[in-house]
Amino acid sequence: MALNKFQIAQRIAKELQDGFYVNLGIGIPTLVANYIPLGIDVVLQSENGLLGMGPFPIEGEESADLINAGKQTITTLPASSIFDSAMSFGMIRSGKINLTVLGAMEVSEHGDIANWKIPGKMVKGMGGAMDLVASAKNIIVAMMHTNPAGESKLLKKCSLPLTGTNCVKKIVTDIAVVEITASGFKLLERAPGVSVEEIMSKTAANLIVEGSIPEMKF
Amino acid sequence: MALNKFQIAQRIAKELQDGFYVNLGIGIPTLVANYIPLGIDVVLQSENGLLGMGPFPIEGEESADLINAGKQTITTLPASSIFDSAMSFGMIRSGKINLTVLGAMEVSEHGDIANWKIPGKMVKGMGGAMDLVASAKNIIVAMMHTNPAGESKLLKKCSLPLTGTNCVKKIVTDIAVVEITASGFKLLERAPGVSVEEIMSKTAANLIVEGSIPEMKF
Amino acid sequence: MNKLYKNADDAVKDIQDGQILMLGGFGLCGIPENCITALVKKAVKNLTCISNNAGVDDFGIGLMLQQKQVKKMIASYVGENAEFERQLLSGELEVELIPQGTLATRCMATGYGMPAIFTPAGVGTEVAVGKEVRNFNGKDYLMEYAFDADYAIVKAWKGDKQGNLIYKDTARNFNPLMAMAGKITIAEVEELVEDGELDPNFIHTPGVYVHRIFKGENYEKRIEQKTIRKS
Amino acid sequence: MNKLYKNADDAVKDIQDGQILMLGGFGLCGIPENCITALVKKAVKNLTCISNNAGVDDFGIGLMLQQKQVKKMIASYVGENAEFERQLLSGELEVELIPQGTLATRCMATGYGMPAIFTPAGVGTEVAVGKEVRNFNGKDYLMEYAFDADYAIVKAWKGDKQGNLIYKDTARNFNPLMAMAGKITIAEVEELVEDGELDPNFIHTPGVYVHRIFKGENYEKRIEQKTIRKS
Repeated sequence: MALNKFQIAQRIAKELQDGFYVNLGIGIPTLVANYIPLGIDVVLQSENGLLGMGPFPIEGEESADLINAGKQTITTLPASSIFDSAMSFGMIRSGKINLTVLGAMEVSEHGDIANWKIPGKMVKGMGGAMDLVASAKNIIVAMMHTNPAGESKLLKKCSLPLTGTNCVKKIVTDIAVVEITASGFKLLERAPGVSVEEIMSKTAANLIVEGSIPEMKF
Repeated sequence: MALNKFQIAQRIAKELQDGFYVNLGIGIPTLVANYIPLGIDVVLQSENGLLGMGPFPIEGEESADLINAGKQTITTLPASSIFDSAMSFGMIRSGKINLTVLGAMEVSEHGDIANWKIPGKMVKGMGGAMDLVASAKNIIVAMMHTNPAGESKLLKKCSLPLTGTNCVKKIVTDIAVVEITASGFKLLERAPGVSVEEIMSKTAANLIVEGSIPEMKF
Repeated sequence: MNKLYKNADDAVKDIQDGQILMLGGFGLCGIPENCITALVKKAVKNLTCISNNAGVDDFGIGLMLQQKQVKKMIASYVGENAEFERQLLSGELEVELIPQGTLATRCMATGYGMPAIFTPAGVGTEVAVGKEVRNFNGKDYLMEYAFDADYAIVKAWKGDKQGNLIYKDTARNFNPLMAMAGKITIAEVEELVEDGELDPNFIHTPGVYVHRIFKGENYEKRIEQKTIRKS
Repeated sequence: MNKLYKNADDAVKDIQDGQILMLGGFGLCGIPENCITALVKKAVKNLTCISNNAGVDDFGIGLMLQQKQVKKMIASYVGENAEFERQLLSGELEVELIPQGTLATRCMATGYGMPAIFTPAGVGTEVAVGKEVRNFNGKDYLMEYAFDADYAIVKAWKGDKQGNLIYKDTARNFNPLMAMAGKITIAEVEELVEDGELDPNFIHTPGVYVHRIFKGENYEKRIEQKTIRKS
């Protein structure tokens, strides 16, 4: 059965390692923070200028001066630090953020990503996404395997304007975990009860399948 | 009579304007701080990372953590600010420092300055001098008109390795105030009792003399 | 050396039609509310605004858009704003979208006297079109230029009469960067303190970068997305 | 995520012969005294040291020079130091002198992921030899590269276990810049405080840049030029 968005977040959380500095994009990526494994200490970065992002505030303690990059009210934690936007993207560019998780509209088998613009529609802008994908060492995309029209979002080549090239390392969708290798998409895991054939049929590019593909574990 | 170093500093202090941010080099330039005219408010920058440099501390209040670029113990003032060396030179490069005063071994009629290296002698380094001369909008050199061998330090062309080119705006020596114009050295003032002829004889370049040259006033 | 201005109207009085303004803030967080109100009142037109976002319909830069004061918007993320979209689609408003880190670093470059910087953001995308691409150590970078703005308008938490500023929490964002980057920098502060009250060790923007400062009033500090947890 | 080390010996234990080290400080102000002592004890050799100065004969990097541990010195101002001069003149020591602002900005460039920066410092001088000169808006600039250092060794006033650092007065200088620029950054602090004791608004170096931290001991904090005024 296909995963819901919470389960996608939960699966991605398993990629976290102790000591990681992590930037979580808007949408499903934000949910990853709810599933950080016990014993694993990670520090969340918000690119508007905060390391050590805490949970949402309790009612009445929210502050207009303390928001995350999604413009939600948040809190700090002991040992948080606040800095300006240049330092924030400075640490992103210099590779200090161990893992970036973000959503996408399309990902190509070369690791190209498109997630900011649909021609003909109002364009809101790339925000910090182009900086993040150009710099992060380890990028995981969280998205549905297909779009609402049922078309694969994993493609030989992106059709939409790119956000970055050659950068995505792994994709976690509602039906599969896919690694991007030098030879293209490689299936690592499948959602419980979802067959390899279904994943292949929903992937508009070659999918490398080696041996038997395990079901995801949570 | 030729000025002593205190008088050179005193003359330079007359160039200060209210609201100026000023960087004073080591040696005579440092003395300028003692002659800031009444009613003129200037902020001294020390390029190791301080705006609003105060006087030397009183005995017992000196701190190893609070020094100026000459490595002397100093104090802060109300509204001082401290920053790292990149921001310090950032504000220098972006032209926020209104006046830089520094010493020199040679100055050319094009405003080139040499003050960091004598071939064959141990070279200590340029410190922040190259950054300062390359960026400051207004540079005044404080120096003796001649070297200990009696040779002019104002030259058609510098013989020593350069610190910067085309940057010095004015020179205050023990015998003269000289402006650097597009046409070369122009005599503005002479030390009390020093003749224009003496200044010309001690200047190894053309010296523009227009009209009668006033004596310096203090 | 008087940097102290009476209020926002006083501080923005010489801003002219057609000039380039930087405005601090991220979303509605840390925006110069008083100066925006004064600019709307002053009805100055044809402005180019450099700001990470463009406000919402009835707050922030959105108020200037309503009055059609903005000719060009340079931002990384816009369109929380119906009027913005209308003007964009009708061709009344020109928009240049640039990556957020590029925006931030181009401000810093100005303040640090660096004419250009290199960033990998946008390589291989339409952001790279017409730009110089340069390879360092096997990786491609775009060369991006420092901004050239007539005024930078920022909002700080506290400031003193010399223009030293500190910001609160993530209301810092672009403010200290833009503060460094204006030919003239105007700072509005929630609290104006006496010289000496701010610890020199913890100044975010040294006063040398600030030309005008005034105590702002009636801060609304609107929250864009109030998110809370159960106790 | 344990960044806490027992002491300087523990923190520098894997530094190898021939590596490139950055050392914070300006003159003797804000230098990592404990780590220098540990490096001398460890007798690691052929080091390249990037530091604004080279200490004095019997303190700071001068102690490493005495033991002939330094192959190359990259600095802006040296030679308060007779042994330094002797080694330089005898050819035992290689020295690269670079402008102070260039040194600082090349450190920042590394920490900010910018492969190169442009500065006017040194244009038309021997510092420009072999470097790319580029004109922007009628002014020439040199292109200077970001540093590539194996270790950055800095001294802070206070730090917490996550590596957040604050510096005191002008002991800040190059320390926060180098802290950003090491593949591995080692911070020694006068006071190690509990997480949460430092105000997030006033952190100079966010912990993400710091890999190792320890509480230093027996700081001498020598004053190079004690200058005082009569009360």
